[in-house]
Amino acid sequence: MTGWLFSVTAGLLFAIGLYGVLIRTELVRRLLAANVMATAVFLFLIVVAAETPDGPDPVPQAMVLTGIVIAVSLTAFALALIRHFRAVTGESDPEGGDDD
Amino acid sequence: MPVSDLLASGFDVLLCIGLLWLAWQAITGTGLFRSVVMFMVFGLMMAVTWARLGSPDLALAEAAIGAGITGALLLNACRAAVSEMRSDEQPLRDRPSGVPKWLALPLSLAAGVGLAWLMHSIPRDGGPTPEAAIKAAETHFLDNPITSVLLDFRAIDTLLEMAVLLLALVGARVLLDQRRLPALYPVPDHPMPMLPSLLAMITPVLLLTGLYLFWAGSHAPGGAFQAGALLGALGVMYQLAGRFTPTHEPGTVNALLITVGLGLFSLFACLSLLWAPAPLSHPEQGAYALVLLIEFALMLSIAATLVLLFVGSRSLQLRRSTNHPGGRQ
Amino acid sequence: MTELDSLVAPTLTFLIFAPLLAGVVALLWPRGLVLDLLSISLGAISLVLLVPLSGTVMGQGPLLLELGGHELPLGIPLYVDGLALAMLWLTALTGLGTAVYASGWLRSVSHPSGQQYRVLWFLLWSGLNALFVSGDLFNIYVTLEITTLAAVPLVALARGREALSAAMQYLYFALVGSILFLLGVALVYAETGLLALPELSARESEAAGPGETIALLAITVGLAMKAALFPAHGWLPRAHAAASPPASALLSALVAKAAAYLVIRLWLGPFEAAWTPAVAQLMGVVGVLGILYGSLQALRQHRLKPVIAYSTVAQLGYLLLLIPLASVVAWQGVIYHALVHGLAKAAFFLAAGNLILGIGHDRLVGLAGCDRVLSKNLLAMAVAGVAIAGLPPTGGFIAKWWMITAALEQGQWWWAVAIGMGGLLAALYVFRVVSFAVHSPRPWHEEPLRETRHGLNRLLLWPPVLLAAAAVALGMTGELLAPFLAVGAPEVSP
Amino acid sequence: MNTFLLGAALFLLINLAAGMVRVYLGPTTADRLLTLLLFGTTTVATLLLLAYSQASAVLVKVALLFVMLAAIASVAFVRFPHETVQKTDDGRGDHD
Amino acid sequence: MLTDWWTIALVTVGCAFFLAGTVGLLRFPDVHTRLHALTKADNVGLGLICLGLMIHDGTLPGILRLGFIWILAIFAATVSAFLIARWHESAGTED
Repeated sequence: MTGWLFSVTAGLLFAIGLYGVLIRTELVRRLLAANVMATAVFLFLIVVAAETPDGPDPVPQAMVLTGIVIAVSLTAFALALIRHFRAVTGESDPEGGDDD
Repeated sequence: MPVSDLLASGFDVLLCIGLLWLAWQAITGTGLFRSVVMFMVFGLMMAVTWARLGSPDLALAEAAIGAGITGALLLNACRAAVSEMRSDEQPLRDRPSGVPKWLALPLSLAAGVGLAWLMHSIPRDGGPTPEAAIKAAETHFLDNPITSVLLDFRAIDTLLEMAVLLLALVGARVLLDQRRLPALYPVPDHPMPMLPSLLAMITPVLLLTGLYLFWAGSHAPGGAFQAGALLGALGVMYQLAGRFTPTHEPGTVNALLITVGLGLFSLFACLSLLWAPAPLSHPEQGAYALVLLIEFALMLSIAATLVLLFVGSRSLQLRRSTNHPGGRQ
Repeated sequence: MTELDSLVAPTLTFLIFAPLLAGVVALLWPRGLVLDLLSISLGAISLVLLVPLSGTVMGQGPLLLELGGHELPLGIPLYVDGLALAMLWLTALTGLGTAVYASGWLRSVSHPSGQQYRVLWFLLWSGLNALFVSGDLFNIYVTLEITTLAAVPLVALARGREALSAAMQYLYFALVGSILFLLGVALVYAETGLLALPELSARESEAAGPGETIALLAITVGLAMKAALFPAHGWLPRAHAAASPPASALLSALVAKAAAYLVIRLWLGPFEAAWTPAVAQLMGVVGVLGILYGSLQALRQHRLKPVIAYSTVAQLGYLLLLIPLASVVAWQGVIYHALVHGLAKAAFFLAAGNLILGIGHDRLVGLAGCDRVLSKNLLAMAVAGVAIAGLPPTGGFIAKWWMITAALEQGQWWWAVAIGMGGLLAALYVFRVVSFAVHSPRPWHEEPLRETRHGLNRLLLWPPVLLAAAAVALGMTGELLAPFLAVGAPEVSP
Repeated sequence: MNTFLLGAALFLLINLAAGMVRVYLGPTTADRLLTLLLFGTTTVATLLLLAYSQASAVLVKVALLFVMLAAIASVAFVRFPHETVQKTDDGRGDHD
Repeated sequence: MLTDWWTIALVTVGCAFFLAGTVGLLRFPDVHTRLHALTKADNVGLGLICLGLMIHDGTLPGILRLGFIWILAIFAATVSAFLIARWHESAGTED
């Protein structure tokens, strides 16, 4: 099984996501980066599940399934907030707020 | 047979390179629209990866939720990002973020390489939980081990996760109460060509597959989440074809649909004290029927919540058909 | 599984699932009055149920209830010890007070999303209760997501540009925080094959592998972002200041504390073997830096709510001091501090909300003359401030006293100095706020203070007063409650 | 036989990678939409081949799901007004 | 053994059609020709692969499933191709 390949990919995906979260200020793009980071952790969990001795371990798979649903909930709410934030302020990044 | 192993690892190498390239393009690509396309393809590739790593349940879920619903939501964001942009604003320029590039790149690279080494070096020797889970899954009244973990061994995770999904919708409603934004997909004045026929063809197929996935969930890959997401995708299709009219009056059917999953599951948790010392325990007889009932409720709630999150309105009314133009907005 | 007496399972089931069902009812039947009565009655019932639960915990030591009847390590355990019990009491008391306040506030302000507020509160309440009693790492992740996804809309509930911008910033911090927490959970599961906290703590503590150490680092950074502990606190002042009074009270007293509670719960329980005393000292330093930074910032603000928000950042720093000082007395001191701070901070925010309703804006200058008109509110705010500063006779003093004795017992006197400094700075910024109201005469350009149009009805007035009184009452019952808090304290050789 | 099927799956994946180039280069947005069609059919074919080479029949169901979702995605794209795409594509000219 | 040969032959030709589709996608000058290459080649390719797998599978439900996937893919591809072409066309007229 090329488990080592997928776990290395998981690590690098996490790095790409982290890089995206750090440097991008455009809100939707940062959300994509966060999703990539989450997917990287899920990939690692599934590699662990696949390589468990005697059979795929159902617990990480259940965790990742729960994680996917939570990720889609957070993404949906974040996109709604981005849309309203942009409609109200016309900007595309929150730090622009005026700290009086 | 070394050749098949060679091909298999060749397949995996190409898959991983594709994943990394797609992720990089989605994040550092210039156009937002292009990034969204890249991210959707990344979701598709992840579904193939889950299939390749021997977890078909996740391949189904990723395809339906990850690529389907998330993709549609992101397209919505793209469309909203521009259609509500005031004329004076320039295209989505990216202002430099607080963290300078020369710091972010080495930092995340180091984190990535470190994690990659760590993830690779952790010995895969299972542990008490995997052994117990694999052993218990064989004797469990649900044949699908993942569904048995989701709905029995770790039932509270699934229950609270439904609360998270509901909270996303309530949060979106808080925003809606403040400011009613124009509907993203106004009912088309002229009926779209060929779309009604595609809809007529796809609806029975999607409904059938959704119900099949739900039914199969207890003994084969599938389950409430995949079925719910698939029905959600069908709802998205109806909204795109203009068959739904979003309204802002509170609809009782909509409210029932989005809360039935969490309500039934919590009720079960409380009532389970009648036949067991600890909550969330299944009764000896009738457990299978109970699980099916709960899964059906979860499926309805997930589908309804995902569609309402996509449409971005408080409730929906199904319109007979699109041929009478100028439907009620 | 020790035979639990018959009342523990129903109580824990009620605490977690009753608010969920109430949330469903709130969505199906959006009648304001009914929902307020429901939330107040649920609050009262949970207080009543907590009494026998405390008795059982006191009698039988930490309780372990395996959900669904599945033994560990497969099932998810609920674990209740002194720390979890204190947090449950805090959630019930603050929740009840804020629910009463919110029912009055939503009507006086006639807020358009009254129904959404109540649904968010019910689900947040259930998430918090589940988080405090959960004994499973991944389950804690799910409950953390519930608190986040309930807290961000609570901030966005206060309409306007600043609230949306603060909510946006809060969401991104929380999003990255929860992914780091999930990474930690994944690494722990990969290395140990365990998720249940009791099982993780019970392992004989041989040196933890690299995975577990990195997992602890990832979890700690993730929780620091969610609890706005010092280096990652940027979002909290903006979010808690922008939120409406009942929401800020919940956020400061409960939501931020939940993540900080998890830092202690995980450091002193399952990850015992993953850190050395040197690292503990470092965590203590981070805590002290948080205290000093938060207090100094609070002194510089010239609007009322940011002062209270920065005070939260400061007071959360105290919880980290438990890591270097992990003795039983320190454990009691920190839990007591968390309890008193929660009650006092909620009282502070609610009283501030009343004052802002009276004045119309929240600039400190506008407070002048409040002592004559909104005197009861000002008194409640002052008493709450005193409790936060930790001056006798309030509970805060007892908490600081225990912490200082713990520090001196273990010869780490520098923490005692830091705690004293923290208390002093807290007293400074509280008295600064009060002085605005008491000494300076009302400037001519401010329109004369008046009770709000329909006067502060009793629903708005009594909760802050009662919560502040509770914080003071805790000053008397220190010795009585000490044994309750000590249940399940880690016996760490000094 | 399974090896052959796996080889065919690998070949299709290489095809897919080549298709991705079009996404990268694709001057007009319609070209990028094309890739969805490409990915739709090619991924379905890859999954079918995988199903029979890995002898896990459930992948056929995943392929069935893909076919439907590809249709939905392209309809979602098509409801897009043009200025949305130009402005989000950092202003580059949309016509080759 | 005969069926195996049929499967291998059909799948190979199917892959060849996919290759043709991809080459068409990369080489053809404008959207419409690419669209044509893509949908026609890919669908025939998919059809042949399904046919090959049908023979390999041999069980009735398996055959029905594969046939169903193929029909649905064709239907979805035609509608999508038509909509994309029309959308691209209207892009030309609008601005």
